[in-house]
Amino acid sequence: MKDIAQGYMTEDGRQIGAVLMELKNITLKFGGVQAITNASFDIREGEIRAIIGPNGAGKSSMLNVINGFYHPQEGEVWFHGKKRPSMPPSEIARQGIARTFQNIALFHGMTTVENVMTGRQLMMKKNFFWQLLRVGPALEEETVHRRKCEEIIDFLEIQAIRKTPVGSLPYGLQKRVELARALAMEPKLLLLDEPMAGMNVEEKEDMSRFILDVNDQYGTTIALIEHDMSVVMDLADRVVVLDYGKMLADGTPDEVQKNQAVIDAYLGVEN
Amino acid sequence: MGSFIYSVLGDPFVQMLQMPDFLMQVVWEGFVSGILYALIALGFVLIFKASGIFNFAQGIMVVFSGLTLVGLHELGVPAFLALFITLGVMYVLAFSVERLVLRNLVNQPDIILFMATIGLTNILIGLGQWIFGGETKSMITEQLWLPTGSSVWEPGGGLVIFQHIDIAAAVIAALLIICLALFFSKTKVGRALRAVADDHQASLSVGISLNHIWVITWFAAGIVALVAGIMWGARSDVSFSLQIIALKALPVLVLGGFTSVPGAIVGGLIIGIGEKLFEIYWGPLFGSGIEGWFAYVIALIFLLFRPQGLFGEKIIERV
Amino acid sequence: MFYRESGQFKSSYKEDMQAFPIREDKIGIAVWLLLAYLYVPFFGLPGLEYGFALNAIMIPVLIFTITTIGLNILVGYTGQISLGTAAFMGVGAYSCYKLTSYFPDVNIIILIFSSGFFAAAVGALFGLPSLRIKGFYLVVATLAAQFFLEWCFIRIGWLYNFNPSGAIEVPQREAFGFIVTGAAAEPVTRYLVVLTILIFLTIIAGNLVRGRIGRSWMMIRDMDIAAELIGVRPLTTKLSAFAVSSYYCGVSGALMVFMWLGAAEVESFDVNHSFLYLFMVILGGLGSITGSYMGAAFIWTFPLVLKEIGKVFEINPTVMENVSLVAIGVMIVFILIKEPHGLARLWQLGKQKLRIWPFPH
Amino acid sequence: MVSGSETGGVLQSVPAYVRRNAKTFSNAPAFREKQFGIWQSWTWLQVEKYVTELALGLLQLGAREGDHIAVIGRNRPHLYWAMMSVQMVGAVPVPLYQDAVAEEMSYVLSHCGARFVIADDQEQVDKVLEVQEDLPSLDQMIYLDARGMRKYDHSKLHDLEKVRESGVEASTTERQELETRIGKLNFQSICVMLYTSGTTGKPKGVVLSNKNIIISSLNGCKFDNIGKDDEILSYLPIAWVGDFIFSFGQCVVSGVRVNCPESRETVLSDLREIGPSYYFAPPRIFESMLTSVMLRIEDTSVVKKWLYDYFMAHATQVGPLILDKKPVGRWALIKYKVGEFLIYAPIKNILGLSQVRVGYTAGEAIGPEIFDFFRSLGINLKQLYGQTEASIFVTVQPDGEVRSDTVGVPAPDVEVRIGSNGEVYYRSPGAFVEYYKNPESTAETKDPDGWVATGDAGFLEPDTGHLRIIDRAKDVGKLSGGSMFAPKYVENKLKFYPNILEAVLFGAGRDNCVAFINIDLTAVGYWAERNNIAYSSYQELSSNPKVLDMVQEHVEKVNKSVSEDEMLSGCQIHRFLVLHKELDADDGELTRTRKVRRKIIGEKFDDLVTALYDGSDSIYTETEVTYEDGRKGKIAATLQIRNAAISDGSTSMAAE
Repeated sequence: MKDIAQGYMTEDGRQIGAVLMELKNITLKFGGVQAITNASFDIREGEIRAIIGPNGAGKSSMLNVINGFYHPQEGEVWFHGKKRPSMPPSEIARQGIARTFQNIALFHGMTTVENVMTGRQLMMKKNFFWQLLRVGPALEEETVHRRKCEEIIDFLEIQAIRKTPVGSLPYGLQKRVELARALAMEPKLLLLDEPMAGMNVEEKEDMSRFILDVNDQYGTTIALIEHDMSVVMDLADRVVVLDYGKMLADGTPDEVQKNQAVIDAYLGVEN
Repeated sequence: MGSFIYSVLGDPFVQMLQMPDFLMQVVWEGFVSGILYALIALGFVLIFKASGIFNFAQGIMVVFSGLTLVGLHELGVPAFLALFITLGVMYVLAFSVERLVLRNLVNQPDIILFMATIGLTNILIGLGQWIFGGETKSMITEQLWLPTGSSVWEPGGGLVIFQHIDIAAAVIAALLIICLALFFSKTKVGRALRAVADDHQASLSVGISLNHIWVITWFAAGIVALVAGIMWGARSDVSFSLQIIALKALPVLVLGGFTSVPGAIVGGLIIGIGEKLFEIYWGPLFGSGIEGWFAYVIALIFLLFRPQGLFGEKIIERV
Repeated sequence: MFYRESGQFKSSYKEDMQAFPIREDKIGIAVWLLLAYLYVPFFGLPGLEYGFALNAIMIPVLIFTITTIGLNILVGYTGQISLGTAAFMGVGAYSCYKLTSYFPDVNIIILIFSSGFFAAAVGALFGLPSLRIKGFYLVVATLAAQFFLEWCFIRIGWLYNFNPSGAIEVPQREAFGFIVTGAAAEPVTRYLVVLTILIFLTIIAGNLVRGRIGRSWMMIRDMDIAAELIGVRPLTTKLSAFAVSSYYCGVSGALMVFMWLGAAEVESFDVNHSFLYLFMVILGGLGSITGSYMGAAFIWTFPLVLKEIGKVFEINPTVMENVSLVAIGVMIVFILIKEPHGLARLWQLGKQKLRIWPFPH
Repeated sequence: MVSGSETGGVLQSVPAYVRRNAKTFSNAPAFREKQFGIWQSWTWLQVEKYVTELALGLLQLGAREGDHIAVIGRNRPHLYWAMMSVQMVGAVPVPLYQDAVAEEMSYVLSHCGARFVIADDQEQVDKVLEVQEDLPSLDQMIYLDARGMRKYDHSKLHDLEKVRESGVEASTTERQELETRIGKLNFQSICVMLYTSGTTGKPKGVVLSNKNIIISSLNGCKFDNIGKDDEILSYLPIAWVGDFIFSFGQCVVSGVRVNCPESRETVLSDLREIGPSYYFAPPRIFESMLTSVMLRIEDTSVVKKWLYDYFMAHATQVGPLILDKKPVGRWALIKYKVGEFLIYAPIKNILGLSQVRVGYTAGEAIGPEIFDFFRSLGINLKQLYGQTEASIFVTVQPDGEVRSDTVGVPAPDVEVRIGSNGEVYYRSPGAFVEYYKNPESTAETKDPDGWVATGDAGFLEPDTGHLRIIDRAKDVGKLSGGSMFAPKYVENKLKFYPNILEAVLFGAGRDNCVAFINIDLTAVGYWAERNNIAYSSYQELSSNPKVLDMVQEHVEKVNKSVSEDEMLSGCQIHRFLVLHKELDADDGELTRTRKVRRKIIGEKFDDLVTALYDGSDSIYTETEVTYEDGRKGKIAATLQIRNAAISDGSTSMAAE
């Protein structure tokens, strides 16, 4: 595995920077169940990092550790070169970690644009009294952020459903809205939990394109869980393979694909 | 200041020690009402276990059943026939609730179902007052061969009075609980019901339709309500204010956990005895009438430290 | 049918984010306002005796609308159940009573608005558990508030100035040179005061729910976990909901006593009233301000209507009361089954139909 | 100062007009585009500034006078402005169809030898890059939407915004240069080059001068008094002459406000939001509008359905009259007003046509019932007949003389005459300069004294002077009897029936006409459902006797109407059959633009043609077809041949 201490250059010529997040010997238990066992890997600035593995490999749990929804019994999470103390998820979100969910978690009482607006909550600062008057600064703020959201809506090509209640949208679009919401947070680290689960081929292609564009346009660091090997292989710069909560391999797609353990545990299963 | 601390932390206990018989009396009173709270709470638990519905109407069901019984008797129906008919009424109630409400609300968020039961409460209040009138009635204790009068126990010169009806209440409640326990563990339906409580798919494998199970549980809850109604009616009398008192089953549940039968009982006793003691010994400090809220405040404080209740299991949230 | 939206395009976000972006709706609102300010004060309600129309219908309905909006913020927008509404109203009423006795010369309107803050504080306090506990457990917490406060209203004589009757009696007070409270206050004055306060509070509520705060409430309601992972702090959000909600209840409580009842005891704030207000919210429509108006109006007038019908057919009024109890119960269940979003949604659908008239979709 | 010398209040170049507008309309909104959820708008001052800056930018990139600069993309203000800038630097804008595939683009780009390409977004840029090798003359590329372009090699690729910014820093000498170039522009200088999507052969580059565009635009505006208070939605391809005149020419000369939709998906809702006062659409769009109305009315409630039927019936009677300000009874008028409130206005509102003052349709013949539907709603929908070579206007329908079967009277300053062979010729200020690099075609089409052949056959109605188009001139033949054979004319009449998708008429050199029919699967399928006729395939449905009866009915109606003017009465259909397969571009039976290739079809199905003529009443046939996935297969069928009743024109006339 090539040395990438100082970051590296991808085939398509993107410069991958220093370590953004590092997970050290993470172990997570639910009661007796061992969800993750002593897993360690890092995520670098600007890269697309994939976590793959068969069902129940602990992928989602890993994501939940990263965004602080689960607190691992052992191990440390380092973010921006600092050890991260255990804190509520809301605080971790405030540090610039956004995510999407495997089974969509949109706010069903709201329209697309409102859902995207929720991603801006943290950046809205105007206090209660401005809010209740909804004039001057508060309204200014609202419009400024609305504009930002509209840019994302435009970016993800969901203008046509701007004012549709998300509940009534087809699955593929809901996924896209969720991505939009996450982007609205302007995250430093974007976590995607099976972004293409249950999509047809075209939808998958679109989604891949969007993920690449996001990474390209906003330089967002992306960590994604995916089932579909092929997708991961063209998307990801580096891949971590989990199986039954243990790490099987970590490296570039090709390295991983060649790795025997992976072939046995995962590819073997798939084909 | 010091005196206050004393009056809170010292004096009450001194009193208890000075008059142990009175203390025993108080505890006993509390124990009985505790049992009754437990009974009502049991009704909640049954339904919550089976259908995950928080049946706000349980309280009014107590009143309603009691009223029906007395009302029928006033119409000249012999006591036990009335009792029987009332059971029938409770079944009809259970049945129609399932048909008209539950069925149409499957897969709705809990809060919706909860509010539906509040609506149901309104309906029952209305019907009850409509049919039997709003005024309070006295329970037909003798006619049901329930004991009256009281016996006195004089431990070491002290004096503790046991109302026979209270004893009966305790006994019957105990019996009922045992019956239910047997029903759950021994009968097919009972087992199915437990299965449902665990997960709804399982129930299908047991081969009993959910709807059927709901009817049964609501009916069971109805019976429990009826018993509670009779007992309570016999101790005080049957009136709609009971419904408010019946709400105390909620704090009981909070203590016991929504899904645990033993929890309901223990919780009931804690609340029952606790609030009596507090009322008698600490009440004067606050001015009496504490019973009204004591239970809730206890529950509230308790909640902050153990949200899932004494016997409830911890909830693991998933994304 | 009436809508002519073609050509109404928005060239700024401000326009796009208005409460009523469509011209026809603006007109509609204007008409309602005109009726409320120019027709009712002079003619009351068509076919009803003037005093009755104001005292028995308009004033209470407007006051309860404030309550309903408040409760809706909590239940409909934030998804937190509360059965303590009446008690929070009580807090408003009693604190307003105390304030008037301490500051007899201060404009009563100001006092009414300030009394809301006491309610807000109490509400937030009893909202605290909502951080740890959800759903039904919260019901218990709010019931605790309900009963504890009821007890306070009885036991703490200071609250009603040790009035032997245990009731609070509204003194005569003036605002802007008009007698607005007490026996001498004209119904029309009280009506106009209440109406204006209601509209003011409606606008504020509308602003809140459309803005950042409202969104955070709805986020908690729709999917609290996701909300938290987006960085919404559950505690502050829920507490703000409780506070705002209780503020509205407080103000409406004060209004209820000062602008309508004239005197009140604990009975006016008991748990059954809490249910009543919850019904108003449910029937009107969870999470809708328009719905709050409809819910309050409907639940309040329905029994009156039944009573009138009863008179016509010479039915014993108590029977009619029970009938209305049952009927309302049935309606609640029916609404929950058929249209969980209540009358507001029906209104919405009707409006939609008009917008796409003559087409069905 | 305003460049381009004045001639009778008419300026001589587009840039001159842009500057005039900046002066006279200054802060009036000139362009709008729905973007980021709201309608962004730009005043004429802003536009003039932007255009000038961009022009300077292009200058610095080395744009030379006479260069061809291709503009590719959907309707966006910035692209229209880019064309203005291009004109400022004395170069010629060449708008291209955005959905053209790379090969088609490569032909056009190499044919006009474009040095610059201004493209909308990544998609377009990619297409051009794909064929870069074949484009030696291509020098610089500019894109408007930066999204996804970051990784591209920017040595010869620029962000439009950057180009404009560079223009801001332009030196005084460059500014001088620009002014002189603008100064040189006059009526004779080239305004634009538009490629015609020729039905046959390669597209031709139609060169149009400032005079062509400006005079035609001015005349068009004068004709319908279109002005700066009018709104238009620009959603048709920018490469199409119609869009260039309406959204560019008329915008520039009279300040018509141009509104650009947000995206392809949102065109309809954007149309509704803007509510244009000046609307242009090809027949198929009106057709689809009508269909959507019909379908939705079908599932509406009884009451509404009844109201609709009742008032639409009334509208079809008096609507057009009222529109033409012809007298109608007071009662009828009141009734129409009620209908206006209950039905017409709501429908117009939903379609987004409430404000339409002038609406045009052109390109192909429009079905009378479609046409009448919109007019009876009170929408002033009119037809015009035109072509790229004429800067669109040849004939237009003046208010009050609107009919579905003519294309109106010659437009202002346009002379029209009918050639000996029935072909339509015109001479007008809009008549094009030449076909680029194609003198012989130019010569063929345009004679020395400026008469241009349209390639269409038609005739001027003696009494009204209205022009009626019959068919493509080259398709017009003679029956053996010597009477005129105009297949398209008859086919169109047939196709006006929703049930008939395509029709192919034969008869050139024969003694009478026969036809192939394609039924419209959706329409007929719907009909079949309602009359519960079961069918598993197109073939089965098309051979169903009930269907044949229905088609026969249509055919005979058409025969009747054809018989009504003696010139064409020979074209009545004596025998017809319903084809067992849908005519398909993949099988080469249609052009990509769905025009029938009569000759090819005739050869392919000659067995059927002979059967139609030899009087046999059924015929067995096998045909090779190509499926979506490219596989080939055979389908066999026995087709029924029907005889259609022929009506005798004179009597039918008398009968009326």
